[in-house]
Amino acid sequence: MEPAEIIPHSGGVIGASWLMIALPLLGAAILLLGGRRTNAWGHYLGVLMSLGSFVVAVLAFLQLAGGRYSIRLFDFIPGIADISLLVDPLSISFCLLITGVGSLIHIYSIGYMSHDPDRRRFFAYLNLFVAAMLLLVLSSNYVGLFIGWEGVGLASYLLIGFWQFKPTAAAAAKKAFIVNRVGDFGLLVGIFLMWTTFGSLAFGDISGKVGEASQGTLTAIGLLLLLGACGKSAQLPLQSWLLDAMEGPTPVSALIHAATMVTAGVYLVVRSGFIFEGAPTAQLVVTIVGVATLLAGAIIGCAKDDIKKGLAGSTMSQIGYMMLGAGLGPAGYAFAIGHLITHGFFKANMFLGAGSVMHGMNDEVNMRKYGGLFSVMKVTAVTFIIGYLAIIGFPLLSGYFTKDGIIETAMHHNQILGWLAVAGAGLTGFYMSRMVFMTFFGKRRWDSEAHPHESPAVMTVPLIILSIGSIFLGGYLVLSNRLMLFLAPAVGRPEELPVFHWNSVAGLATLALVAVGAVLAWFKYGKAEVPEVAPRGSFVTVFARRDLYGDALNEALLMRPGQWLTRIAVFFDNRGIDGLVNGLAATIGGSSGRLRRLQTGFARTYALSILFGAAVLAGALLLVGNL
Amino acid sequence: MGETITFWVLAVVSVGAALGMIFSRKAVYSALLLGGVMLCLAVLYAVQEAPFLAAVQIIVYTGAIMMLFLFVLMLVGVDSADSLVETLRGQRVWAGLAGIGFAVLVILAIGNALFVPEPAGLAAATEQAGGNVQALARLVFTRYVFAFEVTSALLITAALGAMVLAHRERLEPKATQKDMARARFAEGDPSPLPAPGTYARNNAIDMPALLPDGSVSELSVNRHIARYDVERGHLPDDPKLAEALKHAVEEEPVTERSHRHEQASSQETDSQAEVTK
Amino acid sequence: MTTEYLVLSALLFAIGALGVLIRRNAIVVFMCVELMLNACNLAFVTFARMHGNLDGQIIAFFVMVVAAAEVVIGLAIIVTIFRTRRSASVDDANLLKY
Amino acid sequence: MPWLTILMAVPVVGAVLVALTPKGNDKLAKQLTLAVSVVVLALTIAMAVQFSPKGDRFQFVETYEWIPRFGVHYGVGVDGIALVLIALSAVLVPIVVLASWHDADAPSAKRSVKTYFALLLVLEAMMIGVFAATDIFLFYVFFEAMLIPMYFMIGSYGGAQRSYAAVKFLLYSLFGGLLMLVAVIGLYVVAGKNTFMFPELIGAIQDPTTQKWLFAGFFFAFAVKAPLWPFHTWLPDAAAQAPAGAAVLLVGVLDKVGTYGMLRFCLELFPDASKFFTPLVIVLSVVGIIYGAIVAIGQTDMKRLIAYTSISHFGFIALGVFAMTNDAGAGATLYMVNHGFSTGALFLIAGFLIARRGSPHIEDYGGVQKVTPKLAGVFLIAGLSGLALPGLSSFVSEFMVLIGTAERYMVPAIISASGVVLAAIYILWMYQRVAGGPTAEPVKEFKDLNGRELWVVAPLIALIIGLGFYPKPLLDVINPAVDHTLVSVQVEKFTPAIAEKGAGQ
Repeated sequence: MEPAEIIPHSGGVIGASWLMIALPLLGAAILLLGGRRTNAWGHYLGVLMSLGSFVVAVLAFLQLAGGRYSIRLFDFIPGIADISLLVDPLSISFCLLITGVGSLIHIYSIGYMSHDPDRRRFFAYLNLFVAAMLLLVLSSNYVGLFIGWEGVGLASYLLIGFWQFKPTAAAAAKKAFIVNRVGDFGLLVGIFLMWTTFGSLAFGDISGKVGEASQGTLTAIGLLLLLGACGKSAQLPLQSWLLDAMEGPTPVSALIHAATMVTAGVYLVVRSGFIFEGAPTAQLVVTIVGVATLLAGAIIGCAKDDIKKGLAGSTMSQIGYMMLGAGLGPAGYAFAIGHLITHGFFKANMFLGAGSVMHGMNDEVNMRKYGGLFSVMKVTAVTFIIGYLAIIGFPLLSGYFTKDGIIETAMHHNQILGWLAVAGAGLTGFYMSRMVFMTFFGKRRWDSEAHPHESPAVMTVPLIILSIGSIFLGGYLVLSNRLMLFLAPAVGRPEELPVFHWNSVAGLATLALVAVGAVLAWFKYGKAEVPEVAPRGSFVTVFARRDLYGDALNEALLMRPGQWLTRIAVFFDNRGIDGLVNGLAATIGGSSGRLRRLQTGFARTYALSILFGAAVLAGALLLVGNL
Repeated sequence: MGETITFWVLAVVSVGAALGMIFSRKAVYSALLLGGVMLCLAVLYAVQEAPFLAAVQIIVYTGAIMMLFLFVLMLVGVDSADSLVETLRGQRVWAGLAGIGFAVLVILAIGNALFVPEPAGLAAATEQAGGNVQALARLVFTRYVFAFEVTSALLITAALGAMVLAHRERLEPKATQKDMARARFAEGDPSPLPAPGTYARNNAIDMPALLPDGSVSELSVNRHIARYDVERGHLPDDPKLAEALKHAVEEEPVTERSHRHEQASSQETDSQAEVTK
Repeated sequence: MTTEYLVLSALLFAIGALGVLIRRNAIVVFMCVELMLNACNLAFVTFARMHGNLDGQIIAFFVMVVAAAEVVIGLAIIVTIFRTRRSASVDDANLLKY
Repeated sequence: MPWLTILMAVPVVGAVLVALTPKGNDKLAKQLTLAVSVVVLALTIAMAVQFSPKGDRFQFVETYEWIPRFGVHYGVGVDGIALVLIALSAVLVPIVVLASWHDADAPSAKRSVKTYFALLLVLEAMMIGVFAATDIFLFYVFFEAMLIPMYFMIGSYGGAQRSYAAVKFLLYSLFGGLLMLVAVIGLYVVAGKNTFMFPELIGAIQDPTTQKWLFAGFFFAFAVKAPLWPFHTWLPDAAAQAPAGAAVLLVGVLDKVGTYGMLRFCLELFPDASKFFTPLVIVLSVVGIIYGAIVAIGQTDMKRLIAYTSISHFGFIALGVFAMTNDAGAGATLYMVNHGFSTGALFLIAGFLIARRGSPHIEDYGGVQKVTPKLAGVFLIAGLSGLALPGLSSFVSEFMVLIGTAERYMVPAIISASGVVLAAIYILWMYQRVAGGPTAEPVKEFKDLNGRELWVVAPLIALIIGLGFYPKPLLDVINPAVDHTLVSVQVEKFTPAIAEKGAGQ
């Protein structure tokens, strides 16, 4: 079924949906410009603005009823693009996720950042992020999307580097931005190609004309968009920034680097479905990238002792699943988006849980220094375990439905991809169990000065809400294809609606593998003693611990040659071009220095040359006269 | 016919004088030979219907300018003969080449030019005004009046310039008679120089004086006369006197009096220098 | 007839120029310059006669005036230099170089 | 009302008054300069309001004979392109005056304080004149005369290497300018219309060979001025040695004369030659974009780094001019304005940092963000504008240039687009080293922005953000002018690969 037509719209809540962007933007502006005066109440304003956006999003969702509406705001670049919004089921799903989870994380941050002198600035950046992310998903053309795309990149940069005084944080922020820019380059060139091909950058216009474009062009555009998506969503080969990004405060990791921003790549691929559907090659590459990343992320997750980095690896892996789903066409879109939403809940849940643990453990992140925390922080532990069960696909919890949907669809599409995805699920079972056992169970391996305690209610309440979502949301969205039908006007749907089977081969295999993984983890990290210092480990462990040598590869292939290139260029500029110019000047100066020796100071020598000149002139006159 | 003879005679004389001028060692000879050339040219002007210019040539050039030259020669020193050894490498050869080349080329050019066989003559031009001087005057005060006025400015400027250039700035106040007397007594020899021939055995001006104690005063002999005597061997028989004369010649450059004065002033400057230190 | 005058003028001019080049005594050099000016004057006078036009004589007259002014200044300069450097050689005044 | 003449006369009169202020009363001179520059700004705004984009091409035209013998006129008038550049100058000068309040007080300065400010006003008059001139000879006169005040500003108030930098700047520019003079005279002679008025000379040269030679003369001058790779080496020296305010005007406005000249004179007077040389210019521009960015990454001196980023940006502008599409041309013009604001802000803020630390070397800083959050914040915003972050003004222009270039030349557009990655590296690495990490000992004594400095950066930041989201007012003025230019050049309009017929379906 084809997507529905887009209808210009101006009234009602939908017409006022720009408020969703404007409110947090206003909040950010007030907090940044207001300075210290707003220190006292700045965080409340931030939460309020985010909640306001959420309310608008809910109202718009209620009014939407499966329609697609465009709202023109103002002319941006005459002739090329305007700033206008597209409110449709796809964008509104994202809006709800962003503002909903975002608001919870805002609330959580009040507690988490309470001791930071710069809390106001933190909330300003969070608000800025929410505004940019909403612009990204709401924009009705690629230019607006790109503005939001870079806006979230900026917010991510600011928040990863929130503690600029930590050199690692400053470096991680820069790295994130630069790696993202590589992806942005792809997106930008993709936009150029779309402009020269279709003469428009609006989703509606392009999807209308896509049938006339050649498949080669569409494949090129698709691959370029995929490059952009890889950058933002930390997919191979642009994954290396995400693990470093954990330098940021934990709520940031939860909101930006787990629930929302990193899923923008999935959004882009789904939103540009009309391009990918015309380019099977590009689609295939999307699925391959997805599968490769889901495995890579899972492997990295298995070896990390830093709880946040472990979760980051898991995020990579889960986004790999979404990417895989997004590459499977209309059948996969709904599951990809569904997994995206449920992942937003349970991963945010777990990140905030990790933050809560760190909050109680003096910001210790090494899981080898945890152990036996269950009894000390019960709420955190229970909510974290609910998130854990959701992500490994424990039957009837959220992840079970959405991830299984993706695996099933992949299996239909291509057996190899399907089985690799199943293997990834098994790995998930292992590393997530490892995390839970190392953190909450086993012996207490705390540092002497650690006094773990439960976090305040302002932090635990969001955890509880998120964990409720982690339990029920998946089933609600997937059973009876609710999400698929809801999204259909925006992204289309397969002719034949999928039916959920609990006893399919893939599903059972997944469950079995997950169980094996969990049991293995129990034997290694639950039952056995966990050494406080990480053992050297096998080659594979080291490989995983080093992020599959991603950084080393980047350094060897890009950074070092880049440094050399820079040095050569600077040398060339100073010695080559400038040397040429200065050399020319020196040559002229030198020869003038020698030439001026002709000026001996003897008047008679000068007189001689004058007379010679006169003689030559006389001769010349004679010659001319004779001619 | 008369003109031709005049021309050839004067031409030969003037070229000869000019060559003599540039090759004579002594500047005074050069000046006199130049004067000769100018006189020849004056005559040639007269021959060529330019009586006014001939007069001006004699009055201004030979009369005024040449006199200035001679004055300056006297100031600078007549006796300093110019060494004719060339110091700049190749200057003479190249100068000769260039000079001859130039002359040949210009003469060739003149020979090449097409001139009317017979000069037009100035009769027509002067007749109307009633004479050469009147005709020139008419031109000077009509067509060339501006240039003429500018010339006057030039002359005034030149006169002023010469004054400024020749003027020597006085660095210290002019010595009064009192100062001079004081300086003389400060030197410790207030008496005038002894006159030649005092206590002499004969009254010749070239005999050194004898001081009351019987010693010979070298100061009493004019060094030019002494030199004359030494060069010609007219030395007195008394070896003591002869020795004094020779001595006077050897100490030629400065007279005793100026020598003394210089010493005094140098001491003065030394003490000044010490003060400033 | 006039051609001979012009040739004489050229010869005198060349001799003057030669003198400027080979003599070192500034006063003699200056005299040679005067000789060159005189040679020019002769040419002017000759041209005046040749063309039946008094302008040549006027120019010669002006040349004389300028020469007079020039001599005054030139000699004053020579005297000034001599006063400070005790030399009238043009080769000694060679500080303005390089 | 002779708007443009008044605009030029006011700063000149102001300069005379400033020069006549009593010695020792520097404050009066500064206040007077500020007042004059604000008056000029007000007048410019008043003029801009009356400009109608849909009206005649050149407006506020004044033409008087200057040297009738050669058909030289005092001819001034503005179209949209010139108008926005004049506005840029008028906005930047008061900001620069305020920013360089203490620049000329330094004991190393060779000339008096009031001279500096008088020179600044003279420079303003010339900047307005050079953009307003519609007579090519008059343009040339302003083009060269602008060098004089700038030469003295660098040479008398600059850093340690100022003499070298000032002479290098002067020689480069003069050399280019003289070649242009030859071409100007050549144009006059070959056109044979006995006039230097630009509108009358459009299309006067038809012979392709002549066009190429004259184009080369003009283009070389503009390429040096802009500066385009490889004629750029004077810029880092001059910009690094100039006092911050002068550097802003140098890079922000003076160099724009080069790209402005390409757009106005090279393209319209010699359309065929322009098309002939387009591949060469595009290669130079693309090389400049990448090369400038790479060399910028390797710099250790903040001002030099910013200067190299400008070389990269000028590559974008030249690319936009010679892509000869409406989008790229308008983008390039907008880029000229935006670059003035963003690089101006960067230079000024770098100047504030240097004034506090006394060193332009990046390694002497560290942890500035912790001590002076406002200063670091504006530094970051200006830097982000330099890397063309969407939502800030440079993005719009860079995007338009690239998309306009892509309309005709896809490969150069793609290569140039990789400049966005390099831009992120040079700006953020500099910011990381200056603002991030542990606070360096001398940095701990830094004071945050004071009132004067806030007044300097606030308008720039406001303009950067405002134009980043709503560039339409400027584009509405620029677009007709660029369209007009391209009509003279006779290039085909861009049509997408899939024609419009699909739009309705």
